[in-house]
Amino acid sequence: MNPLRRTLLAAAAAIVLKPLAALAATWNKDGFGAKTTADALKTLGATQPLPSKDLLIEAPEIAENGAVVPIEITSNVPGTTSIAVLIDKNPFPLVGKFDFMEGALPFVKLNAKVGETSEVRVVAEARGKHYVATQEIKVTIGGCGG
Amino acid sequence: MAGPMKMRATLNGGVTDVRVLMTHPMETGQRKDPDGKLVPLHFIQNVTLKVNGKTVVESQISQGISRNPVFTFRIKGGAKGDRIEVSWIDNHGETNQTETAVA
Amino acid sequence: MKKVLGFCVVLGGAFCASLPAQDAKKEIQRYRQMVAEGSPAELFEVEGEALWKKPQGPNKVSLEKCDLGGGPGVLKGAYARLPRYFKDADRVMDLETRLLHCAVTLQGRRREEAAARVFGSADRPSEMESLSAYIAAQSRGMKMAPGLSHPKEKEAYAMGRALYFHRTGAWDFSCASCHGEEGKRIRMQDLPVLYKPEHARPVVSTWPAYRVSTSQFITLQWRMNNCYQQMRMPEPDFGSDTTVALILFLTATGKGEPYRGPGTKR
Amino acid sequence: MKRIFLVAVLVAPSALADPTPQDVQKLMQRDFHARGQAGMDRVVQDGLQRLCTESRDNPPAGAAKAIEADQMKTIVLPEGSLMGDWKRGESIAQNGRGLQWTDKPGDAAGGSCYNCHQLSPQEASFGTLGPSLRQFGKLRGNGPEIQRYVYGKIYNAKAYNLCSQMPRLGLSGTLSAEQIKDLVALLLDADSPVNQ
Repeated sequence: MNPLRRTLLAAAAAIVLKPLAALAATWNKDGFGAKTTADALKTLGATQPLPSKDLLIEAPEIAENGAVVPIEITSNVPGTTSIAVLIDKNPFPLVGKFDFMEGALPFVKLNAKVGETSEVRVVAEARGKHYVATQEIKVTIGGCGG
Repeated sequence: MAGPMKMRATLNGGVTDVRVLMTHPMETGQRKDPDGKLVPLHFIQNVTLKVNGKTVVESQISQGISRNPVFTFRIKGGAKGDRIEVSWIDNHGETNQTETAVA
Repeated sequence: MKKVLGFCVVLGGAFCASLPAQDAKKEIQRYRQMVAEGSPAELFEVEGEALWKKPQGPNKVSLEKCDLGGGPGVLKGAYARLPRYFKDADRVMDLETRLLHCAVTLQGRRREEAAARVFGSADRPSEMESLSAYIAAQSRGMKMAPGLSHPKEKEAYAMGRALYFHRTGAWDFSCASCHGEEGKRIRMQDLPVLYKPEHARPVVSTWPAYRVSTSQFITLQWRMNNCYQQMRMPEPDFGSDTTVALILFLTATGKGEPYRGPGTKR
Repeated sequence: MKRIFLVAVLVAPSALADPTPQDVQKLMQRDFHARGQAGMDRVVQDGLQRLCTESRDNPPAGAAKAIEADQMKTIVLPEGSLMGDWKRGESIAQNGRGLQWTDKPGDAAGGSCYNCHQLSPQEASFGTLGPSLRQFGKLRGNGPEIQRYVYGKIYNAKAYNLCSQMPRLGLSGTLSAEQIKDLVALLLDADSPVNQ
C-alpha cells in the first residue's frame, strides 16, 4: 500500500469513528455505580414505578450458570421509550438501559451476570411514567466442582 | 485491537430481528488472574444501533453484561437490503463496529 | 407426593429455594435452550476463518491447501467425515491432529511450536480452537460419518471402545465409571452414556462448543484431556492415538446425526 | 486364489478382536506423560483394576472374594474414636479437588462426595452415581461397628465391593485419617445435617 493511500484511509477511518464515539457519550455513571436497586432507580427518576402486566420478562427460572443468564424483555406499554434492567442482588444492580427511538420496537434480549439467586427488575419509561416487572432467577451449581 | 463482531438482520413478518455478537472480556474488576492479581475493570459502555444511518437504539451497559455480549434488537418494518450498523465503545475508549444488510 | 428438589445459591450456599423436580428439569432445559440461542460461538468462527487464510510459519503459507480428507482446501462437510484414515500420514486423525499435521507439512512449523498452546483461555483462544470452530461450522446439516472401513480405522474404533471401559489411575476410573449407567448425574450435570447411540448422537453433533461457565471455546481434544485430568490420570499427548481412538469411538457411536454445532455447553 | 481370499476374510475378524487391557495399557504408556503430581505409575493397572476391566465389573465370585480380602487388609483403623467433626466433614464432602495434575501436592484434597451422593438436605446440587446417604446415621445407628464400616468403606471401598466405582480415598492417599473421621461424623453424628 502506498503511503498516501494509507494516510487517506486512516483519515477516513477517523472521520467514521469520531462521530460514533461522540454520539455514545452518555453513560449514567451514578446509576451504574449505585450499590442498591433503590439508589439506581433514583438516578433513572423511577423511585415509584407502577407494576405492569404489559412489561414482559422471558428468562429461565433456574440458571445453571450465573455467568450467562439470558433475559428477553418486551414492553407492550404504549409509548415506551426506554427499558432498564436491574439484578437486585448484584454488587452493582443496574446492568443496562436501552433507549428506543422512532423505528425500534421496545424489545431487547441480552445475557447478564447473576451472582446469586436474585430478582430481575425491568423498568420501562413511557410518556413520562415508569413501569416495573420482576422475575426471580435461581442460580445453581453445575458439574464436578473440581 | 478489538476482536471480531458478528451480526445478522432478518426480516420476519414485518419485524426485523437484529442479533449482534461482540468479542469483549467484560471484566468486572473483581476477578483475579492466575497470578492472583486483580484484572482491571474493562467493559463496553455504549452500544448504538443504526438503520440506514439513523440511530434507533442507544444502549448504556455495565460490567454486569456477560463476557462476549450478545444482543437482539427489533426494528419495526424494515426492508431487505436496509443497512444495519452496530457500534460499541468501552471504558478504555476502544471501539468497534460492524454492518450488514437486512436479509 | 411430588418429589421436591431444592436449589442453593452459589455464593454462601446458605439460602435454598424449592421447586418440584420435574419443573426444575424443564427450567434447566429452557435455560440451556435460551443460552444456545444467544451463543457467541460464531465469533470464534470469524477468528478461525482469518487464521485459516493467514500465511504463517517458515513457508509463509496459509492452511488453505490443507487436505482434511476431501482434497486440498475442501472444507464443506470435512468435519462430519472425521476422524478418518489419512494415507499421507498412515494413521487415523481427528480434526485437530490433522490441523497440526498441516501446520507442520504445509507451513513448515515445528510440531512442538505448533502444539505449544493448543488449549487457550477466555482471553486468548488457541489457534486450534478458532480453526475448529470455523471448520466444524462448514459441516452444518451434514450427517456425521467418520471413517470406519480402513483396517486402521477399525483398529482405532476397537481401541477407543477398549479405552472407554479401561479402569486405571489413582481413582480406578474408566470413562464408563461416570458415563456408564443411564439417568445418573454428577452434581446437577446429567451424564450421557456415550457407548449408546441415542446418547452419543446429540453429543457428537454439537462439539466443538462454546463453554458458558468459562467463556472458552472447547474442542474434543480438550474434552479428552480434561476428562483424564478429572480421572486423576497423567496427561494424554495432544493428537495421540489414544485421544483419536476415543474420539473416533464416540463419533462412530453417534454417527448418522446431522451436525448442528458448534454448540454451547454448560 | 479364491480360496485364499476367503480364508483371509474369515481370519480378519479375529485380527480385530478387542484389544486386551495389556494392549490398552501399552498404548497409554506411550501416549501419556507425567504432569504435576500425576505420574506415569498411574497408568499401570493393579490386579483389581485389571480384573474389573476384563470382566466389565462383573468379576467371577471366587477371584473377587480373594482380592476383596486383600483389599480389606489395607484398611488401618486409627486408635480411639472414629467420629471427627461433621462440620469439617461437610466441607470435605463439598470439595472436589485433589490428586489432579493441576492440584498442588501439599494442598488438602476433598472427598468429592456430593459429586455422586446426596448428603445434607441444604445441598441440592448432588450427584446420583452413588446411593443417597440422607439420614444414613439415623437409619443405621452410630455405634462402633457402623463407625468402623463407614471408615473402612471410605478408606477402601473395594474391600466391600470389588468393582465399585467409588475411589479408594484413603488408600490412594487422597484423604488423611483425620479427614475420613470427619466424614464418618458427617454421616453418623446425630447433630450432622445428614441426619436431620
